[in-house]
Order: sequence, then structure tokens, then C-alpha cells
Amino acid sequence: MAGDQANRLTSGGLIDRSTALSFRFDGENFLGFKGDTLASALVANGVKLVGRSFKYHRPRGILTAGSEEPNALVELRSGARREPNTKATTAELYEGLEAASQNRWPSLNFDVMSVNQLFAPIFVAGFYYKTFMWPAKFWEAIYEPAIRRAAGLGRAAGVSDPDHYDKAWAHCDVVIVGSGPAGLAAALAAGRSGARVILCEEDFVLGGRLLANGGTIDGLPAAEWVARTVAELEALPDVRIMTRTTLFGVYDGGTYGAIEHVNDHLPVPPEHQVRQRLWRIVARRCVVAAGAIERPIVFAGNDTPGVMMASAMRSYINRYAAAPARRIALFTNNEDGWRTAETAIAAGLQVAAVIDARPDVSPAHRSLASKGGFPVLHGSVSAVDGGKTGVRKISVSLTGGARAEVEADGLAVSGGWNPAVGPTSYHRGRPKWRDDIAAFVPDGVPPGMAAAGAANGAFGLGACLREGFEAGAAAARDAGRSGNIGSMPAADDEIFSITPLWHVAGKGKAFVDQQHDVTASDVELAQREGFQSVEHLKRYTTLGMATDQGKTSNVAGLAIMAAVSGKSIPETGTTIYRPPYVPVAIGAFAGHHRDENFHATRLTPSHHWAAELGAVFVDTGLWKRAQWYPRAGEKDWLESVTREVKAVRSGVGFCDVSTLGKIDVHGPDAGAFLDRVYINAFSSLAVGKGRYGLMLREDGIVYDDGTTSRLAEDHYFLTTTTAKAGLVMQHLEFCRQVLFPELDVQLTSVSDQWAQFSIAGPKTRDLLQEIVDPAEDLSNEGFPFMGAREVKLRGGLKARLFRISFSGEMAFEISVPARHGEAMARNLMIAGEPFGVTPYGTEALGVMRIEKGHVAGPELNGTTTAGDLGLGKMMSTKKDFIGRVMARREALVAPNRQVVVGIKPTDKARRLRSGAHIIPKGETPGPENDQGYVTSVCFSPVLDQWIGLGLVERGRERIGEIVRAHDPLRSEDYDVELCNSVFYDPDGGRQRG
Amino acid sequence: MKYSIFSLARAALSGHKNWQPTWRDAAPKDRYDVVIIGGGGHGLATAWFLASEFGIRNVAVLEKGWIGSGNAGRNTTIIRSNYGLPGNTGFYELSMKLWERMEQDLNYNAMVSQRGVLNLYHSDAQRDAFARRGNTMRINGIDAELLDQAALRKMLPFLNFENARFPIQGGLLQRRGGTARHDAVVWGYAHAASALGVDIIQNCEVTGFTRDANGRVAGVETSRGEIGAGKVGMAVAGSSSRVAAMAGLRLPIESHVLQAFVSEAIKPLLPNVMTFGAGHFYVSQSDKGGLVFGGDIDGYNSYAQRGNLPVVEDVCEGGMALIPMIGRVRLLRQWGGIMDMSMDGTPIIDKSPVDGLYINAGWCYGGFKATPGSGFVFAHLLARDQSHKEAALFRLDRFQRGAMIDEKGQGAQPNLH
Amino acid sequence: MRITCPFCGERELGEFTYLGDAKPQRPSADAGEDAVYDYVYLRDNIAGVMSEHWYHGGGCRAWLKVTRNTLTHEISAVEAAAGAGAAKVGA
Amino acid sequence: MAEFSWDVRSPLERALIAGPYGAQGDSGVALTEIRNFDLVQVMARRGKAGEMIAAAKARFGVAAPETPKAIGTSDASLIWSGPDQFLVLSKGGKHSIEALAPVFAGSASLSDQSHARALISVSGDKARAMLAKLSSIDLHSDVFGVGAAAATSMDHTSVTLWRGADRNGQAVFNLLVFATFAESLWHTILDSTAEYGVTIGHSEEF
Repeated sequence: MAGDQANRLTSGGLIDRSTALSFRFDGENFLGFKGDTLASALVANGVKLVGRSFKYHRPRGILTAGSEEPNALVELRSGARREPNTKATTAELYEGLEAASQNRWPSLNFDVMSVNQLFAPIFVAGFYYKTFMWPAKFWEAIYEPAIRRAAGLGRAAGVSDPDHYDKAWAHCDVVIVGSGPAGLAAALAAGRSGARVILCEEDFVLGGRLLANGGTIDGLPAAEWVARTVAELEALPDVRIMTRTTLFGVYDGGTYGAIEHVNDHLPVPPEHQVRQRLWRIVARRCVVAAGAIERPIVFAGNDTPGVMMASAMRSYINRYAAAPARRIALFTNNEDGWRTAETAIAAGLQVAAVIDARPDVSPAHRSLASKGGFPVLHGSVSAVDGGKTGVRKISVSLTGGARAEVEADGLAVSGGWNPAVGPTSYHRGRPKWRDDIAAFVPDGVPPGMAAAGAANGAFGLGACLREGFEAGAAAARDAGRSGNIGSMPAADDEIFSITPLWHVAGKGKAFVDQQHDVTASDVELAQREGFQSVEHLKRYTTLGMATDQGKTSNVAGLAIMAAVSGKSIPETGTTIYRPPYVPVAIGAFAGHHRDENFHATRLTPSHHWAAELGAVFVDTGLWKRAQWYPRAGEKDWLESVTREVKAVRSGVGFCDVSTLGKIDVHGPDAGAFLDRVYINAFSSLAVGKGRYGLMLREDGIVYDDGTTSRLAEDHYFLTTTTAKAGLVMQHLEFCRQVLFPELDVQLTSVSDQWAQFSIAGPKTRDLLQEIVDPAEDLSNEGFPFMGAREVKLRGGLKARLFRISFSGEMAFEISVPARHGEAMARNLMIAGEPFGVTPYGTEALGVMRIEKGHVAGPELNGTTTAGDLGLGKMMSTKKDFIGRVMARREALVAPNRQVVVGIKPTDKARRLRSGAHIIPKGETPGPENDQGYVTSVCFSPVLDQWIGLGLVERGRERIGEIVRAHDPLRSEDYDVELCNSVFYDPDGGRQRG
Repeated sequence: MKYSIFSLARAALSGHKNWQPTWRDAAPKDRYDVVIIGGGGHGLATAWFLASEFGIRNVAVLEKGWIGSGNAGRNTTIIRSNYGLPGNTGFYELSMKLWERMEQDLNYNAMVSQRGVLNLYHSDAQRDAFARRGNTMRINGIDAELLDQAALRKMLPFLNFENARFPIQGGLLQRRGGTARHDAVVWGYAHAASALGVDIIQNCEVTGFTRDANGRVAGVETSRGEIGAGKVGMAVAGSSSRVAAMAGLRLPIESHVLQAFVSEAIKPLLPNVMTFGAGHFYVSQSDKGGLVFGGDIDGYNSYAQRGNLPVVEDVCEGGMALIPMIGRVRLLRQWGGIMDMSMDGTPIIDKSPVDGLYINAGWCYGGFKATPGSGFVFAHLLARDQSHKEAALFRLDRFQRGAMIDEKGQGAQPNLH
Repeated sequence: MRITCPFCGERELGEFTYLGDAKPQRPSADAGEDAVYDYVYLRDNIAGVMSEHWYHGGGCRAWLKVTRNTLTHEISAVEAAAGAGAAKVGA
Repeated sequence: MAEFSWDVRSPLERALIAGPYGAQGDSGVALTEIRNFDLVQVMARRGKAGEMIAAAKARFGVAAPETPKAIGTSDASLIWSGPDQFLVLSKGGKHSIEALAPVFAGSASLSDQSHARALISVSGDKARAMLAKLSSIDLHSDVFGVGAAAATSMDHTSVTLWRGADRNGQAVFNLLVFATFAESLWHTILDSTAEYGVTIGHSEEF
């Protein structure tokens, strides 16, 4: 019956029996207790079949009790919160938990895809490289879709993740990974010394292996020692214990990545809280006390539900009071495995037999066996009879050749222990082999890191405490902390004797990587086919590439590989260990930066005023800029923009241009400095005047442009394009600090200090006279074209006024301190009312610049020279400047370069589009006659037709020529005329008037 | 042994005991007509084309580790020919055409999957740049389509159209683009080249060049002894500067880390290859089910083959901004490869200033898609001493002449390409 | 990676921008095209200890010369650019 | 002739809503925007750092900070902002750029930043926990004591951060953020703070 917890032991465990939690697995209702994982609750309820394997869809149960689990993967939660591939062994139980098995159809019990097992003789490692090649087009149409559907594990939600994530920084002297005996001892030593300590534990309970094993430390039962130790640590002000937190990566400079599962133990995160938090922990030292992972032995049928790691079985029995089986057999090659027999007996479970692959068994265990009434069989498990209902019978090959059979409903396996060498190997250090424990231990650890306890190959409890305490003390000392560390916790060391056994030959599939269905014969096949490097083995068979990252399979795989190739295990070597230590949700890495918060947003000083007016905004880098200001009745953007342009050209308009980069260039050598960064001269510029400047990169290509004005002898005000503002500042600082440090010049960004507006149109002066103090002379004589100076406004506010024009009209730019920016926009509207003032956006700005033939972003594309832009004459020949020499290279001054030219369709009704290519008339388009392309287009209200600029081969020599605008992407092809790029007022009379 | 479903079925009957090695693990001979340094995709493809197209079979490929251990085995497996500048456009299309027949050429299933490569745009300026590029492709006979937002909503409804910081406006789609199984490309070329007599020599590190009396390269010194060569070609992207330095050359190349990422395997979610236009993120889903994705390079010179955390965050931020349904999908592995970042973002395939030494380098992070094309034109250069016409602009002296091929317009700043 | 800015102290990577090898020196105005080509394009691309330009743009805006091992990312020295701050250089 | 008002608007005027925000109960963080201040960047000319410091001493009675520190005087704060440069933060025009120009003539270049920044003060039990989400700087009291300052970044945006005098036994952190980023950063701050409960306000006083 569902929910009866038939396999729950009547006493013991770290579960809260007073808090029952109901949950659903594959639609069936169950009960568990607070303190359970989904896996332990399933064990308690006698559920053995939990999943299907990747390739053969074989029935699988629960193998482990931790994050190394290859089999018990579920889809946790439902709807938008569905989490595929969640390990039941780490999912904390909560009220109402919903989980479903995956990679099966229609049900876990009856999975049609298990038909794949019939094809298993063909579906060997790498079979797909040898077939599915004919006919070629069948791959995308038939084979691949079928393979894709069959592959994969769980299903992602398919809709936007509704939860929030954030990220944070933490700083400490010592970060400790793991809260087992070594980790706690390390924290004690470091904490007592006065160090700032962070202890990360991936579990929701502290204690590590002590939770499953018990033991005695300092004369106390392990649980009491843990409680006492935690209390002491919590009382230290600079020790921070982080449970549900996995340290997943080790990065340069003592930076560690960790993931905190803040609210994964709840159905839904509480309001204002995140699901998970990504930590970047900056630590002077790191102690890895992450323990070791018990490894399986590969034998036929080792994937049968009910076959479980021996330590996991202890964990279920001792920590969760859940019996994975009633009659347990144990298969071990080491002393530690025997603990499971002891645990089973203590819990009142039956031990069917212990199969020990070693020649000798200790007298203590012999007497345990005789007291417990079970046989000790010397030999190996050669097959398991079971299937989806779980283990029934175990075949044993006895040493000497005889066979035996054991009836049991559970088989505990211990093949020894692998230290968790992931974190210690993320800087490409290769672990080294130790024969005495038949395992790899850390070597070449990252700077500042030390491993301690089982993670370092010290498996005895006493050794763990000792190594942990010493490592914690050393780490604190290295971080400069020297407080009294008190006495070291002590415990006895158990004996660890192991006779390596990796693979038991036998009939039937013996799995190395259970999740990826990689068998021992796949490893042999890879070897036979020449995939002899461990990396080739991994890639060819996919061994170790599943969601468990090979935690239980890698070492066995390479041991079998070594045996087949006749090399030793250390000669065979390991693959490279890579972060993250456990899979981490992509959402957690993104944190807050998603949706509208993906990147910051910059607002201009008049933003809220423009928004009130109903402006449409466009993203320009991080900026939101008013693109146009629609009015009631206007049918589309073009009508609005055309109105704005006409209003400027016939009256007056204004536009917020505060997004331009603005830099104060101060100092006695400011002019000399600008001479070196611009291609034209600035030291000769008179105070009170501005000049258009062009900057090159050192490779001679145009970098940026803008107007720079001289406000005082030793003060220039430089502007950059919106796009390059930050980069130009960086470049100028490089010039100042690195290239020309002898120049006395100071640079400050004042981009945010000034709200700047362009005011343009024949009535500009009329409007401005309403704004500025009547004493200011704005006449052509008093304020000539390219003049620049501070003025007083009505009401006394000071502003900077620049007579520059991007639109080609009589125009000024006016700057006021930014907090007055919104008032300036409002005042321009009030003062301009009699003149029909019209605010205009970036589209109208763009139209007018194209009409005037001014180059902008599409022409300054990082591949054009000053000559290409028609600005070659600006290059001074009297001074050195950045880019001067490289700009002279032959291909950059070749006569056939694509240069800026005006373009207009011969049919005035035709719309011109950017990105159309220019092909000579009468020729078939091809790479040999692709002569350029249209860079910028607009509908010109003045000319009443679409016009544009383009980069066209020898364009300036071909004015008047009719060519084709070829636009196959949009199925267009039409005649255009190459023309002067200045469409409007070519002699510039209007802007000077 | 020819690979097919029939040979597989036959092998199954004998428990797969009779398969031969996919390629011969050769020991070095004293001399070869051509020695290729680098047993990655490019080196092996070069050897195969030398043997199959140009009739030069006395060829050795020297690999310091195991074949495919460099960038061939560490990339996001994307293939495409959607380039916009002369030099690149034709070359990558040549390569694409070779992808389209690779499996039949090699008798090896490299899982070339033409599922489409889509570059998203988020602004008018980006659309215009894509229009220019797409038209270049079309003029060169390459498929390209410019899609608007409505078309994308229909095709990929899960993209963030609703509350994006930089709304998606449309995309440039090359349907013939897609992915290929990177390791299988390496093994396929090794398999086919070996069958034609090419010696593939692993664990053989080149430590120097030998020269004849005229200064011409006469062979290489290796960890397995000296090997004579009529010509030596280097295809060691990531280590080009180090190998070239042995011949006394400095290159316009810097080595940088590029990270790539794979998620846990999930059921089919993403139909094609996508690149985010407002951040650093590109993604596809492998046949096994993992999301394979990447972003920008870490940004500084490095040979460490491992990445930093800020870039992982940056890439995942891009991923979440574009496809918010991947939030609960878990990142399974991150790794870092060494990129040969050239000074204009474009490769170099040319004779070197040292007689007898030929360079194939500077692939930035675009080397995988170039594998067959690179092999073909490099074999052409080695066999005929003349650039193939589709590689004629990949010259080493283009920087001296000012004839850069700079798709991104970033100039001589490798970490920006 | 963390860089110890001589002005700000140890800071995380995100505050810095990389430029590249600090060894090439900008040639004098009359050095000629080959010298400038070499400066702009050719790199030693050292596998080992290298002196590099980094910009503390997310901090004090100083340009730094960082000595870093490109094989291990270990940083052995950081100094300010000659002209950082108000340092007086040359005549 | 139209009458103009040149009233000022803080860059946070729209975004800031005074009162409680986020989790209910005792708020863990207090956020206060300080409005209308004078802020002048002072950068020494080449070889004149000593003169600049002397000039500051003459003006303010304290030496200008030469390391990342903020030094308070009776009517101004001098906040380190980079090598051989600092910011003068004050109110009421006494230390405006016009007033300071003669003080530093010849020794330093001045640039008015009064309108370029918004000033946010953060305090409360959870101030450090909240700032840990935004700042990579170690704000532990032993490391970042009263008067410590940093030119740093939050959310990829430049920020000048310093610790003011403790208030009611609690640390106070001040952030000068760029004006055009202020609203965006403000929302990020609120998102980071919501779980602790926030009290939001603004003030004309430091």
C-alpha cells in the first residue's frame, strides 16, 4: 500500500518522525518524514524501480545516497518549475513534493523503449559512427530526429523559469569544503585561531560520513561530538557555516564558486527570496575535506535495482532509518564494506552472506558472521538475478572455481574508496596513484589549497580528524592567524585493507557507467578499435560524461582499460577533471541578470519628460533614447519622423544628445596631447572655438569622431560618439599614462555631468534668445559658427553653448548641469512655443545627418580609413599622431577602395534599403563584381525620396553613374544613381547663416 | 573494413571481437614527403586531402598527445558559411560543401547535422549589417534568409520576446549551417587517411626543425627522434606561436582561452544553432541531449586551458536573457581551449618566410567549421606550392600590406575579435 | 583571477580590462613602417611569464603593468604605468 | 517673456518611493538618497601632487587622502578617487568648483561632478549582506573600517564607495553612482534588499 513506509525501521535515524510529509512519485502518493531525501523516502516505502537508463532503458534503482548518483534521476516539481535529471538522493523531501521518473514511455514499469535491449548487440560503443550514412539526406530527416528523441533524459520545463536567483561575494581566510570529521576538525582549528572561516556543506545536515557511520570521537558518540563542535563553531563570530552549499569550482587568485540551494527544500521560494544563490568565495586558503566516494565493482547485472553501494546502504539504515532490503548480501573487497553487515545486523536486518574478494577476513568479522549466522564466501559476484522488481538471487564465483548462490533482496557493494579529487584537480593537476589504498589521491593542487582526510586518502576516523585539524591550523597560520587552537579531537583509526577488484568477468552486461550504459565490453571494444588514450575512451564510449560526471565510473573504467591494454593504472592516467563539481542551474550563474535586468539601463536627463510626451525609445548601447515622438493621428513612424525633420528644417526643434561621451581634457599640454590622438591639429584651436576631430586606431583605421572645443587655454571639452564613449576614455587614458606620460594632461569623464541638447533650425536663434540672458550676443558676429563658450541663462543658471550643427541647419548645442536637464527640455518647449518648437528623436537626427552626408556608425565600421570617409585631407602632415604610419599601407590607400558616396534610386518612389549591394549595371551579380553596399538610408523629406550613403568602389569618381542595388535577401533589385554624399545644402550656407 | 549497418550486424554475431583499429597507430619512419605537425582536425584533414586529392601518400601527421586533443575536441561543434568579407565567404562555403559530403567521403558518420544557424538581431543597425552579410552570401551562391520577428515567434516561440532588455527583432538564418560531432570528424579523417597510407603518430612532440645547407626546413626533431620531410606544414592552432618560434618566426597571433559549456542531457528542446545578438551566447543541443554553448573569450593571453568564473556568468546571463526556459537546466561541464587569435580575426594559410615550412594558423574561435576546407586548401598549398583560390587572401603578409580581413572591425586587438 | 592594483589593493578580474603585451614600445615618429608594423602586429605570445597592460577601468582608472604567467595565471608583480596619476616623467 | 524655473531633479526622483519595501517586519536595511550636493573632482597636475595636498590642507585643515580613504571635515568630505586625485563632497556652495578653482590653481585640474552622481547611503543589520550581492569588496569591519573608501564597480558600473561614521552603532556605507545609471542601479539594489525588508527615504543632509 502506498504511504505505509513499510521499510521504515521502527527507531533511529536523523528524521523527524513527528513531521510526516506527503509526496507523489509517478502519480502515486507516499509519506515520508522531515529529514528524508526523496531517495530515502522511496527506500522507506519499498520503491526499488526509480528510473530507466539512457541507451538500453534498463530498469534502475537507487545506487548511492549522494550527489554521485547515476541512476535515481527524476523530474522534480511540475509545470514551469519542472527540473529534469534531479538526483533523488540529494532532493530534500518537502510537503507536496512531486517527482516523476524519466526517459520512459508510457510508464516506468512498462517502457516500450526497453526494446532497445534487443538491439544491444548492435548498439555498442560508437555504433552510430559506423552507420546511418546512407542516403546522406536521411540523416537530418530520419535518423537524427529519432536518435535525438531517444536520447536525452528528463524534459526541461519548456517555459520561462519563474524563480529568482542572485549572486554574492564572500571573503574569508579559510574556506573548508565538507563537514565530515576532517572538515569540522579543520574548521575548529582555523576558527579557534581567529581566522575568518567559511564551511561549505552540500548536505542539509552537518557531519558527513559520521551521519552514516557513527563512531566515537573524544569519547563521545559521533552525533554528540558533531553537535558540540557545531555549537562551538557557531559561537565564533567569524565562522560562517553554509549548509546546502556546494563548492563547485576553483578559479584563479583564490576565488571559489559555490552554489547555495537557498530554498530548494521548499515547494516554492518565499516571497522576495531566491531559489538559489551563486557565491564567489574569495579565500586565502582552502581545505578540501570533501571525503571520498565509494566505488562499485563491475559485474554482470550490477545495475539491477537493489544493488547499492555499501556505504549508501548504511546511510539509509542509520541516517534515515529506512531499510533498502530485508535480506542483504554484501560484496566487498575491503574491510570498510563490512560495516554494512554490522549496520544491518544492528538494525535487525538479515545478512544473507558476505562475499569477500580478499583472501583473508579478520577474526572479528569471522565471529560476526558466525554470531549473525551468515556465511562468508571467498570470491566474487558473477551475476545477479532480478530485473525490474529487484535483486532475487546472486551468483558467486568462489575462489578456486566453485559456484554458489545467495538468495537476497539487496546487494551491498564496496569496491573501495576514491578520494573526491575534483576540486583539487581543477587547475589541471593530475592526481597520483597510491597502491596501498588502490586509489588516486590529490596531486598538483591549486595554490592555497590542501586536501585533508578521506579526500586526501586518509580513511581512518582518527586520521581524518588529525589531517583536518592540522590542515585547518596550517591554513589559518598561512593567512596570518595565530590564536590558540586548543586540543585536537581524537578517535581510533579503523583498519583499511583492500585487494583491488574492478571487474568480474561473466556473462551478461556488466556496467561501468550505469547512466550512460557503458559496459565493460564497450571499454574493451574501444581499446580494440584504437581508442587507447583515456580521453579517447571517454569520448568514444561516453564513459563519465553523464550527469554524475563519472563519480562512480571513471576510475573503474580506466582500471579496466589498463587491464585490457596491459598497462598499469597510473600509466593509463586519468582524464582531466573539470568544474562544476555538481551540475549547477544555468539560472544561478545568471542571477539577477535576466529579462529587463540583463544589462543596466542608462537614462538621459530628459528621459521622464520624453516618456510623458509618449516618445518611442530605442536601445543604443545601454541607453534608452527617444527615437521619435508620435502624435495622435500619425499612421506610422515615418510620418512622425518626417514631421519632425520638416519642423526642424523650417522652424526649430531640439533633441537630447546627452548620450555623447564628454571628456574634460585639462592641463598645460592638453593641446599637444590632442594633436597626438587626433589626425588634425587642436593645439592651434583658439579659446572659444570648437573643431571636428577624427581619431584613428594605431592600425590606421578610423576609431571615433566628435567635436572638441577649447574652453580655456588649458581646458578642452572633448566629445565622442555615444557608442565609443567608454572605449575612447580608456584609449585616451592609455595615451596619457602609457604612451605620452611626459605630457601634463588630466582627463575626466563628464558625460553624466552635463545634459546636452541640440537645437536646430532657422528659428534656433529666436528660441535661444528666449532662454539665454539678453546680454549674451548670439549673432553671427558675437557667436560665429563653431564658437563655444559659457553663457548665462535667464534666471542666472550658467550653461555651455556650442555653435555646431549635425543637421546642416543653423544650430547650437547647449549644456546645463544634468539635474537641470529636465527643466531645460520643459523650458525649451515653453520658450519655443511661439516658434512651433518640435522635439525630435534619433530617427530625425539620423535623417538629417544622411541628408548632410555626415558619416556615423554604419560608415565608421572599424574597416574604413579617413580617405574612405572623404576626410583624408584632415590628416595632418606636420605632426605625428596615432595611426599615421599604418594608414599609409598600400592596401589602405589603393585607388579601388570602397569609399563613401551618396546613393538614390532612379525611381523616386522606390525605397532604398541598407545592406543592398552595389553591382554594375548589366552584369550578373557575383563576387567579382560586388562593388560595395548601402550603409545608411532614410526617407528625405527635403528630396521627397529615399536616399542613402554607401561604401562603393571608386565611388567618388563615379558620381552620376547608374548602378544596381542588388538585395536578394529581400528579393529586390533596382537602379540607383551614385551621387554626391551631401544631399542638402552642399555649400553649408544654412548652418553658417 | 567498411563501416555500415551490415558490417555492424556481422560484427555483432562475433561479439564485436573482429574490429580493427579505427586508424593505425604508426611509428615514425625516417622520412616523409610531407610532415604535418598537429593531429587535430585540420592536420588530419590536410593529410587525407594530400593522399586522396593530390596523390601524396607518404605523409605523417605528428601529434604530441592523442589525436583530437586540442581544439578539435573542445569546441561547440558549429558549422556555417555565413561570412561577409571577400576571402572568408568563398573559403567557408568551400568548407561547407565538403562537410556536406564528408561522411560518404570518409565512410565515417560525423553526424553532420544541417539544422540551421540563426544569428539574432536586436537593432536596426544589426539588421542592416546582417542584410549586408546575407546579401554577400547570396551573391556568392550561399543560402541566407533574413527573418523578421513574426517569423521567429513562430519558429522559436520560447525565445524571450516579452520582457527582454534588448528585444529580438529578427535574425539571419543559414539553413545549411548546423553542427557536427567534433570527435568523429577527427576519427573519421584519421580512419580514412590511415587507410590511404598516412602515418598517424601520437605522443610525438615536435621540439625543433632541422635545416639543410640553404636554410630550408629539412625535417623535424621530435620526442621520438628526427624525422625528415620534403615539406613541413604546421596545423597547431593554439600553439602556433610556440611552434613557429622554433623556426625563428614571430606571428601576428596571440593565444587566448575560449570556454565552452555543456548542460545535462535533456529531451529535445532547441531545434537549431542560435547566437544572441545582444550578448555573448551561442547554443545548440547535441544529439545526446546536452545544450552545448559558449560565449566570449576570457580576454587575456593564456595557455592554461581553463576558464574563469566571470565569463561563465556572462555566458549564462546571455543564455537566460535569450532563452529564459533554460534556468533550471544544469550546467554539467566547463572547459577551456587555447585559441590562435589573429590580428584581424581571420586565419593565415600561407608559405612561411622559412623555405619548406608552411603555416596554417590564426583560426581564432572559428577553426572547427573550417576543418575540411582548411585541410583541402592547405593540402593544395603543400602539394602545389600555390594558394588555392579560395585561400588566396589568407596571406601572412596581409598585415604589412594593409589588406586585413576584419569581419568585426576591431583592428589589431586579438581579444576583441 | 585577482589583481593587486598598486593604488586600490586586491580586486577581482571584472574591474580590469586587458590590452596585451607590454613589451613592444611605440616607435618614434621617424621609425618607419616596418618598425610600426612590428609594434602593432607581431607578438612574442609568450608561454610563461609576460609583462602586460591592464586597465583598472572599474576602479581607479590607472593603467597597470602586470607580470603574469600565461601558463598558470599566477601574477608575480603589478606596477602602475609610468604616467599613472600625476607622476612626473622625463623632462 | 516666459518665466523659467530651473528646478533640479534628482536622477532618483521618480524611482525612489519613500517608505517600507520588501519583506515585512523589522527592516534589515535603510536606504537614503542624499540630494543636492556639490562634488568636485580634483586631479593633480604632473609632479604637483604634493602641492595639491598642501593646498587641500590649507583649505580644509586636513591633508587630502593619498590612499583609498574618506576624510571628513566640518563642512566637507575628501574622498580618494584614484591616484593623486580626490573628490570634494560638500553642500551649500562653499566648496563648489568656482570656490575651489583658486585654491588649486596651478596644482590641480578641477572638474565639476555635482550633477554627474547620485549619492545613496546604506545602513542597517543587513547592509553588508545586501552589499555583498553588489560589491566584490570585502566590507568586514577589520578590513573596511570607518573612513575606508574604494573606487570600484557594482553591476558593471563605476561606484565610489566609502564607510562613513557609524550611526547608532551601525556601519554606514555611502555610494556615489553615476547619474545616468542611478535609476537602473537603484532597482538592482531594491531587488537585492527586498528579502531583508527596507526602509527607503531621501534627505538634503549628509
